[in-house]
Amino acid sequence: MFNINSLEQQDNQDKLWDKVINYFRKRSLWMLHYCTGCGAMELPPVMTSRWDMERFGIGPMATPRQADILLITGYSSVRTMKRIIRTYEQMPEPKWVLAFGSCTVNGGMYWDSYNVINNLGEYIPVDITIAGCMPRPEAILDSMLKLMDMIQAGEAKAFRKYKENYAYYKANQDRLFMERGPVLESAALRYVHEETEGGEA
Amino acid sequence: MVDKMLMMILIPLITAFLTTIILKQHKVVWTLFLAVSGYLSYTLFTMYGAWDLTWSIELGYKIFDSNLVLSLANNPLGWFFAFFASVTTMLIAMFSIAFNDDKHDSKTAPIWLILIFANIGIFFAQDWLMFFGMWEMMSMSSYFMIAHGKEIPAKAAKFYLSLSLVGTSTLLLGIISVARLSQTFDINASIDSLINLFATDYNKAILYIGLFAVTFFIKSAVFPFYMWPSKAYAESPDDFTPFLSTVMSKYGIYGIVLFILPILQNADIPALGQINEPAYILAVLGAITSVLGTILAIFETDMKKLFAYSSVANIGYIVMGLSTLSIIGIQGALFHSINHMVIKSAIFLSLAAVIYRTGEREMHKLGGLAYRMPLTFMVYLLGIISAAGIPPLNGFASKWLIIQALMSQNMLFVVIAMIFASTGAFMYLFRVLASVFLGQLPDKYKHIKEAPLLMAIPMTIIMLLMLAIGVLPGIIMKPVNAVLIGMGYDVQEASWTTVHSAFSNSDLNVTNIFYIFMAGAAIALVFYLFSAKSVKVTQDDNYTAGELPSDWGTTPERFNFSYGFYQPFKEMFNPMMDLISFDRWMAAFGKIVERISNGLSVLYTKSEGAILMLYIGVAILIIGGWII
Amino acid sequence: MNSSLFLIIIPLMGAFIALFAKKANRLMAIVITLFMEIFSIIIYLSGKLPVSVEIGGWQPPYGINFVLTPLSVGFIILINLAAIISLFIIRGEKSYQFYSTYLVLLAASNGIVLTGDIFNFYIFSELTAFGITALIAYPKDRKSTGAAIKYLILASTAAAFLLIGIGIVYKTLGTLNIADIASKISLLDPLTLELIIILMLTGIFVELELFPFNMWVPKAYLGGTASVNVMLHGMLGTAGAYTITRILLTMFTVDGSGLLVNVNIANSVIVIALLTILVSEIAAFNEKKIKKVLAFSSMGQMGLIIFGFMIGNEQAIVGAFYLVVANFVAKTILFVLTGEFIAMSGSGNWEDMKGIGRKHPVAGLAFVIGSLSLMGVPFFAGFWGKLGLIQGAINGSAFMVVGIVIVLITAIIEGIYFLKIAHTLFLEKDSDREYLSKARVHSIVIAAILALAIIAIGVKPGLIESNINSATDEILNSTSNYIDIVFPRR
Amino acid sequence: MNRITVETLLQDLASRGLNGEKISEQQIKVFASKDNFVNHLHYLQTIGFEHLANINGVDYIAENEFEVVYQVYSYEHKIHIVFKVRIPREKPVILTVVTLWEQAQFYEQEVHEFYGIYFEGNKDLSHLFLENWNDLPPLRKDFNTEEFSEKLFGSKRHGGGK
Amino acid sequence: MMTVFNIILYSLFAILVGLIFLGIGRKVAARVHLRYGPPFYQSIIDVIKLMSRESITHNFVMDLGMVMALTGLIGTMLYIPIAGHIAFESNTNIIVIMYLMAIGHLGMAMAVSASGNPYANIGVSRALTMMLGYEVPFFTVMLGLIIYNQSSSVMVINLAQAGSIWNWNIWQMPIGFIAAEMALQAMMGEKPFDAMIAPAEIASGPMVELSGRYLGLGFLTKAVGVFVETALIVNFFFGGGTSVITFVIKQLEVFLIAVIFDNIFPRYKIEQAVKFLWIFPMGLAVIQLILLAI
Repeated sequence: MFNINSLEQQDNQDKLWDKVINYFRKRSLWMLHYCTGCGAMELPPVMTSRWDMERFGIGPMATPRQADILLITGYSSVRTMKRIIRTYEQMPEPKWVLAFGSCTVNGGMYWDSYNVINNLGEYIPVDITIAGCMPRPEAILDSMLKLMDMIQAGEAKAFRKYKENYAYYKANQDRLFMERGPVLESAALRYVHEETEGGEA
Repeated sequence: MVDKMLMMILIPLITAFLTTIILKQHKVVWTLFLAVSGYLSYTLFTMYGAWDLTWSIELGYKIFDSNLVLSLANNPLGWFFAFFASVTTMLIAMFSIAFNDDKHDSKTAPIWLILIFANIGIFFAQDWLMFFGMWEMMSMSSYFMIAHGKEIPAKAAKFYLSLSLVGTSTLLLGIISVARLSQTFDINASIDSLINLFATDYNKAILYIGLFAVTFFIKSAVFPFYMWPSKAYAESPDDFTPFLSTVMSKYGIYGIVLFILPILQNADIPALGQINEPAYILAVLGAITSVLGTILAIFETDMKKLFAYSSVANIGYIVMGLSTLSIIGIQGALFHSINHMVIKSAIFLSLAAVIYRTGEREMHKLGGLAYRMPLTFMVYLLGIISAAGIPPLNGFASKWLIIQALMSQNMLFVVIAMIFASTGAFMYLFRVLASVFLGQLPDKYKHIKEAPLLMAIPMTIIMLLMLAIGVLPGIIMKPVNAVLIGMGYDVQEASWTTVHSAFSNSDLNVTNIFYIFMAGAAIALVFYLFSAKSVKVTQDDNYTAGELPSDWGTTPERFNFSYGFYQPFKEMFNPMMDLISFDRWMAAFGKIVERISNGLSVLYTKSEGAILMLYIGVAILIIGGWII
Repeated sequence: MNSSLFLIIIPLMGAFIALFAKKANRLMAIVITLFMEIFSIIIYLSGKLPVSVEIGGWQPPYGINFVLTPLSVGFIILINLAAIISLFIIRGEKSYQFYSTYLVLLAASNGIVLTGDIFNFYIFSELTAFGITALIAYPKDRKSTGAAIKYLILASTAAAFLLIGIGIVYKTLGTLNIADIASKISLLDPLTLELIIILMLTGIFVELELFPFNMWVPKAYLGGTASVNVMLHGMLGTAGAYTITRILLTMFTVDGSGLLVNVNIANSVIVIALLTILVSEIAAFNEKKIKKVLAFSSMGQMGLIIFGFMIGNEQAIVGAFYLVVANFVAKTILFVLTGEFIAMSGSGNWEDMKGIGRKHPVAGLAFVIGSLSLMGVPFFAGFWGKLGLIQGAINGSAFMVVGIVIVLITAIIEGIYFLKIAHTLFLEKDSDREYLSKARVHSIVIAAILALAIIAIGVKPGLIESNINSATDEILNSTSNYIDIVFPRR
Repeated sequence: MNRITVETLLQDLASRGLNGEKISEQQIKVFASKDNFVNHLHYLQTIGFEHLANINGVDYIAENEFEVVYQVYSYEHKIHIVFKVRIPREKPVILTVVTLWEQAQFYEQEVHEFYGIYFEGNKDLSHLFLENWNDLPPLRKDFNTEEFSEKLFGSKRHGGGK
Repeated sequence: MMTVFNIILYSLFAILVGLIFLGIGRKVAARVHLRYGPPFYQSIIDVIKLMSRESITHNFVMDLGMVMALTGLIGTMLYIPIAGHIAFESNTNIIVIMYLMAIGHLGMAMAVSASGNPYANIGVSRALTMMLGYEVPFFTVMLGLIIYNQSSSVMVINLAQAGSIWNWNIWQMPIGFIAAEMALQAMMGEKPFDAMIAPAEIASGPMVELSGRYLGLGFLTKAVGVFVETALIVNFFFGGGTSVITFVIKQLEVFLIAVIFDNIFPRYKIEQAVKFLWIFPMGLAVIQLILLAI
C-alpha cells in the first residue's frame, strides 16, 4: 500500500503513478468558500450557467474535511484570520489556497487599517492570488484553470510549505493572536481614569 | 438411577436455603448460584429425548373424590423452553458473579434460586395445580427480586405485583372452572374437555380461554398490560434484568403454546378468512403490542426502560407468529422466543457492564464508551444487528419465518404492523448505540476500564452463540421440530441451513446469506485497503465552522446530540400520546382505591357509630329475610 | 368421661387462687393451661369420643350436658394452644388481676365449645366478653380503655339480643338443650322462628367480627398488647367459629341440606360475610398502623370462614375448616411478630419498621410465610382453604359466583398490602433510626415453629386431612347425628 | 399625544435653555452641556422620543475636545434629534445613560473602546471587538494607524507584498 | 471458482454503472440549470481522487462502519437478479433484500456518529426517521406483489412478467407503481426528502466528518445503493429485462425520473416528509392491496 502524503516519500515519487493521480486531482476539485469580504458575490456567476465551473469538475463543498481548495474571497480581520487558520488546518492533504482580490493579498484599500492583515501569505501558504478589486468571473475561471495545470504539473505544493516551515507561520500567527505589549509608543497617551471609588483599565 | 426430575427441583431449593445462611460472602453465594444453573443445564441437556421421565407427589387432599396428585413430566415443549432458559441463566450467573462485588451486591441470590426452582416447575408441570403453585411462587419471588430491598424499586415492583396478582387469581378461577369440566386437574384432559365444550357452549368456552389468556398476557406484557415492564425492568437489579426480560417474559408464551394453541387448532371455531376468530384477536393484540412497544421505546431516554419496551415489542412478534396457527408461524414464534432470549441477554448484559462501570442509566449523560470498552461495544453492536433482524445474525431467520407465515395466512395489516415495528426497532436500537457508545466521551469517563474478565466471558460466549445460530439455524430448528411433532403437527425434518417457507420455491438458505455477506465484506475491504492512509484526530477536532468549542465552554457532554434524538418524530405522536395513556388511568385507579380505604378506616375510628351499625346489621338480616 | 368437667373447673379454681399467689401467678397460669392442652389431647386420642356427658347425672333435656365430639375437642386444643402462646409472649411482669381474668377467659372459652345447653352457652359468652374487656383495658392508657369500653357496650347489647332469643326459644319449645331445640325447631311457625334466628345471629355476629357488627375490632386489637391480641384472635375467634358450626349449622338447619331452615336468612348471612370481606380488605389496603392492618385482615378471614360454612356443600366446609386452621396459625405468627417489631421500632406504623427483616432474617421470613399463607399462595396452608372455598362455591348457585369474584379481588388487595409490609421489613434501615431493643429469642422460635407448621400443611395437606374430614362429616348432616349423640336411647 | 412639529420642539427646547438648529423637516440638532444633559434626555424620552438609535464619539483634536452624539428618534412625532455633548479631551469623562436606555450599555462600551471616553456609572466597559489591544484607542486622531499597520502587519506602501 | 469471478464481475459492474448513473444525474441536473455540467464519468474521477487523498479518522468505529456500509450494499446487490441471471444460485427473497439494505444504513450511521459531530448525529436521526417513513409504504407495495404472485422470490416475479410489454407489473399494478416511485424518491434521498443530507442546514449532514477514503466509500455506497434500488424497481415493475443492456437502460429511466423530481422540488422538513410518506404512498399502497386482495 502506498502512502502518498507523508512528506519524505512525496518528493522522490514523480513516477507515472503520480501523474495519473494528478490528472484525477485536476479533474475533480472541490471548493470551500471562506466568504469574508465582497468576493463571495463573484462565485455564483462562475458556478451557474454563464461560466459553469462544474464543467471542469469543480464544485462547492460544505465542510473543510471534503474540500480541496480553500477560497478566501476578501479582506480578513484578525478575528476572521483565527477561523481561517483553524479551517485550513482541518483540511486533509493535498490542499490548495486561492486568495481573491487585492484586499486579501496586500490589504487592498484597508492597507493601513488597524485590524486588517496586509499579507495573507504570511499566515497560510497561498497557491494562487487573483488580482482585481474583486476579480471578475473570467479571472476566477482562468485562475482555476491555471491551478489545474499547476496540479497536473505537480508544482502546486504550497501545502507542503506550511508543513516544512510551520515555525515561521506559527510565529506570524502568534504575533497576531498571542498576548502582546503595546505596538506604538503613543500607547502612553492613554487616559487612565482614576475612578473615585476604584481604578479602571 | 436417582430421579433426575426430583433432583432438578430439590437442588435449587437446598442451595437457596444454604445461601440465606452464608449471605455475607457474596463471592461464594454467587459461585454456588452458577454451579446450580450449570448443573441444571447439564441435566436438561442429557434429558433430551427421555420423554417418559416423570415425578409425582401425592398430597392426600381429597378433591373430585380422588386423592390430589401433583406431577412433573419431561415433555418436548417444556424441555425446549426449560433448557434454553437454563442455558441463558447459566450465562447470566457467570456475569453476576463479577457484577455482585461488594459495591453492587443485591443479596438476592436465594430468591433467584427459588425463582429458578419455580421456573423448572412451570415448564414441566403436568397438572394445573402444580402449574398454578409454581406460577404463584414465581410471581412472588420475582416481586421480591425486583424490589430487592430498595425504596424506588419497591414502588415499581408494587405495580408489577398488583398486575401479577390479578393474573394469578384469573388463573385460579380458570383452572377451577376448567377442572370442574373434566373432573381432574390434568392439563391434557382439560384441553380435550375444553375442545368439546366449544361445540356445546361457545361463549362459555371463550370465557374460560379468556381467563387463561389474561394471565398469560399479563406475564408476557401483551397489549392491554404492556406498561409494567418499563417500570419493573428499569428498577430491578442490573444483572437480574436480563433474566427478567428474556426468561420470564416467555412464561406467558409457554402458557399460550401449551394451552391456547391446541384448543384454537382443533376446536371448530367459525373462521374469519383463513384463520379463526380468536386467533385473529391474538394477532391484532400482538400487532398492537409490537407497534406500541416500538413507538414508546423510541421516545424513552433511560436505556433500560427503552429495552423493556423493546422486549414488549419482541413479545408482540412472537404472539403474531403464534396467532397464524400454521406450522411455519409456530416455528417462527418458537425460534424467535429463543433468539430473543439470546439477543436480549447480550444487550442487557452489555448495558449492565456499562452501568457497572459508569453507574449512570440516562443515555444522554453517557457517550463515547466504545473507545474505552471495545468488547462491550462489540457485544452490544452484534446484539442490535441481530435484534434489528439483519441477515448474517440470528434475529433475521425467525423474523423472516413469522413474516412468511403471516403473509401466507393473508393477514395483511398484521404484516404491515410487523414491518413498521421492525423498522422502528432499528431506530431505537441505533439511538442507544449512538448516545451511549459513540459520540463524545465525557471527561468523567475518560479513565473507565473495560468490563472485568468474568463479565467479558459470558458476553463473548453469547456473541459467538448469536453468530452460530445466525449461520446454522438448525441448532434451534431441530428442537423446534421436536416440539412441533410433540404437539401433533406433521413437519418434515429441519435441515441445518435452510429455513422453509409456505410460498412456492422461496425457501431460504441462511448460510448462503452469510457467504454473500462475506463476499461483500471482502470487496469492501479491498477498496478500503487500496485507498490512502488516514490520520487519527482527537475527539474534539470537529468541523464547527472554524470555532473552537472550548472557546464557547461546550463540554463533551453538551457537544453530544443525544437528548432529543427523535424530537421531530416525537412531536408527531404527542397529541395521540396524551390521549390514551394507560399509566395515568392505572395511577388514577390506584388513587381511588386508596381514598376509599382511608374513608373506611376512618369509619372504624369513630366510636359512636358502633351501636348504630349494629342496628343496621339487624336491619339487613330482617330485610334479607323478606327479599333475597 | 366426667373428668371433662375439669376443663372448666380447674381454670376457675386457678382464677380464684391467683388472687393470693403474688409471685407464682405466671407460673400457675402456664401450668394450668399446659395441663388443659395435654388433657384435651388425651381426650381427643382416647377414641371413645362422640359422647355426651351429663353433669350431675341429670338427663339432658333437664340437666346440662357437655358434648365431646372430634370437632369440639379439636377446637379446644386450638384454643388452649393460643392460650399457651399468648402466655409465653407476655411482655413484662403482670399483676394478679391479669392472670385471674385470663384464667376466667380460658374457662369460659372452653365452656362455650363444650356446653350442649344454650343458656349455658349464653353465660360462657358473657364471661368471655367481660374477660376480654378486662384484658384489653389492662394497659390502662387512653387508647386501651376507650377500646375496652366500646367493646363492652357492643358485647352487652349483643348478649341482650342473645338472651331475648333464648327466652323466646325457652317459652315456645320449653327446653334449653341444643339437641332438643334442634329436634323440635321445625314445629315452630316460620315467623317466630325467623325472630329467634335474627336475635340469636345478632348476638353471635358481634363476637364473629362480621361487617356491621365489628366496629369494636380495630380499636380492640390496637388497644390490647400482643399477647391479648393472640388471645382475642386465637381463643375468641376460634370459639366464635365453633359457635357458627353449633348454633347455625346444627340448631337452625334442615337435615342433610346443611342450609338454614329459612333460606332467605342464609343468603343474607352470605351477603354480610361478603360485605365483611370486601370492607375489611379495602380498609386495610392503605392502613399505616400494622396492628389495625392485622385487625382488618382477621375480620376478612372470619368473613371468608363464615362464607365457607354458609355455602354448605361438602367441599366448601372442608375449605372453611382448612381456613380456620391456617388463619389461626398464620395470624398467631403475625401477632407474635408484630408485638416484637413494635417493641423494636418503637412506633406502630409499618413504614418505620425498615430493615428489621435484615436484622432478624428468621423473623422476617416467618412474617413473609404467614402473610403468604393468608393470601392463599399455593404450598402454604391457606391455599387449600381458598381452593376448597372456590371449589365449593362454583358448584353452588349463580349468586355464589359473585362471592368468588369478591374473594379473588380481596385476595389480590390483601396480597398487595401484605407484601408491601413484608418488603418494608427487608428495606435498608434509614441511617438515623436506631432499634430500641433486640427481638426476644423465644417469640422468634414460636413464630418459626408455626411457620414450619404452615409449610408442612401447605405441602402435605394430608397431615390434617383425616381430622378435617371427620369434622366435616359431623357438620354435614349435623342435626341428626348431634341428636343421636345427646339422646342415644331414642 | 398630538404630533409636535420641529418648530414647536425647538421653542420647547429653547425654553429649557438648549439651543437647537433645524436641519430638515424631520431632523434637528441640539447642543447640551456636560453637566445636565441627562435630565434633558430624560425629558425628551418622556415626551415621546423613546428610541435611542446610537451613541458615537467625535474627536475634535483641534479644539482639544471630544463630542458624544446621541441619536434619538420618536416614532410618534417622526422627528430625529442629534443630541451633541462636548467633553474636554484630557479628562474625557461623561455620565452614563444606561439608566434611561439599557442598550446604551453596548454603545458606551464601543465608544470607550474606540475613543477612551469613560462613562461614569457604566459597570462593564470591557473590550467588545478588539482582542488583546493595549494601544491607544484606534479611532482617536492621534493614533497613527499606518504606523501601527506597518509594525503589526508589516504592510508596504504600494503593496510590495512577498 | 466461478462464483468468485462472478462476484467480482457483478460488483465492479454495479459500481461502475452506479457511478455513471450519478454522473449522468449531475449532467441532467446541469442541463436543467441550462448549463453543460460535468462529463458523465465525473463521479468515477471524484471517487478515485477521494481514494487518493489523505483522510482523518476519529476512532476504529469509523473504519468498521464505512466498510460495513459498503459490505451491506454489495451483499444486497449480489442478491438481486440482473437481467435474469444472478451471482449466487440461491433464490432471491424480497424480505431478505429489505433487511440486507438495513446493514448499509446501520454501517454508515455508526461510522458517522462515531465522529462525535452533532451535525452527523442530527443527520443520522433524520435519516432513520425517514427510513421508517419510506420503508412501510415500499414494503406494502412489495406485499401486494408477493400476494399477487404467491411467492416472495424475485425470480418468480420476473418470470411472471416475461411475455410482452403489456403484462409488465406496471400495467397490472399502476397505483402500486406510483406508491413505489414516491417511496423510491425518499429511499434514494432525492430532493423532496433529502432532509438528512441538507447541505445548507447541517453541512451535508452525516458526511460532515467523512474525508478522503471514507467519503470515497460513502460515494461507492451511494452508487451501489442507486443501482440496487433502481434494479429492484425494474425487476418488480418493468419485467426485469432479458439482456443486460435493456436492463441498464430501464434502470437509467427510473433514476432519471428521480433526478428530475430532485431538481424541481424544495426540501421537506423531516416530520412533513414522514407525514407525506405515510399518507400518500401508504394510502395508494393500501388501495392497491385491497384491489389485489379482492
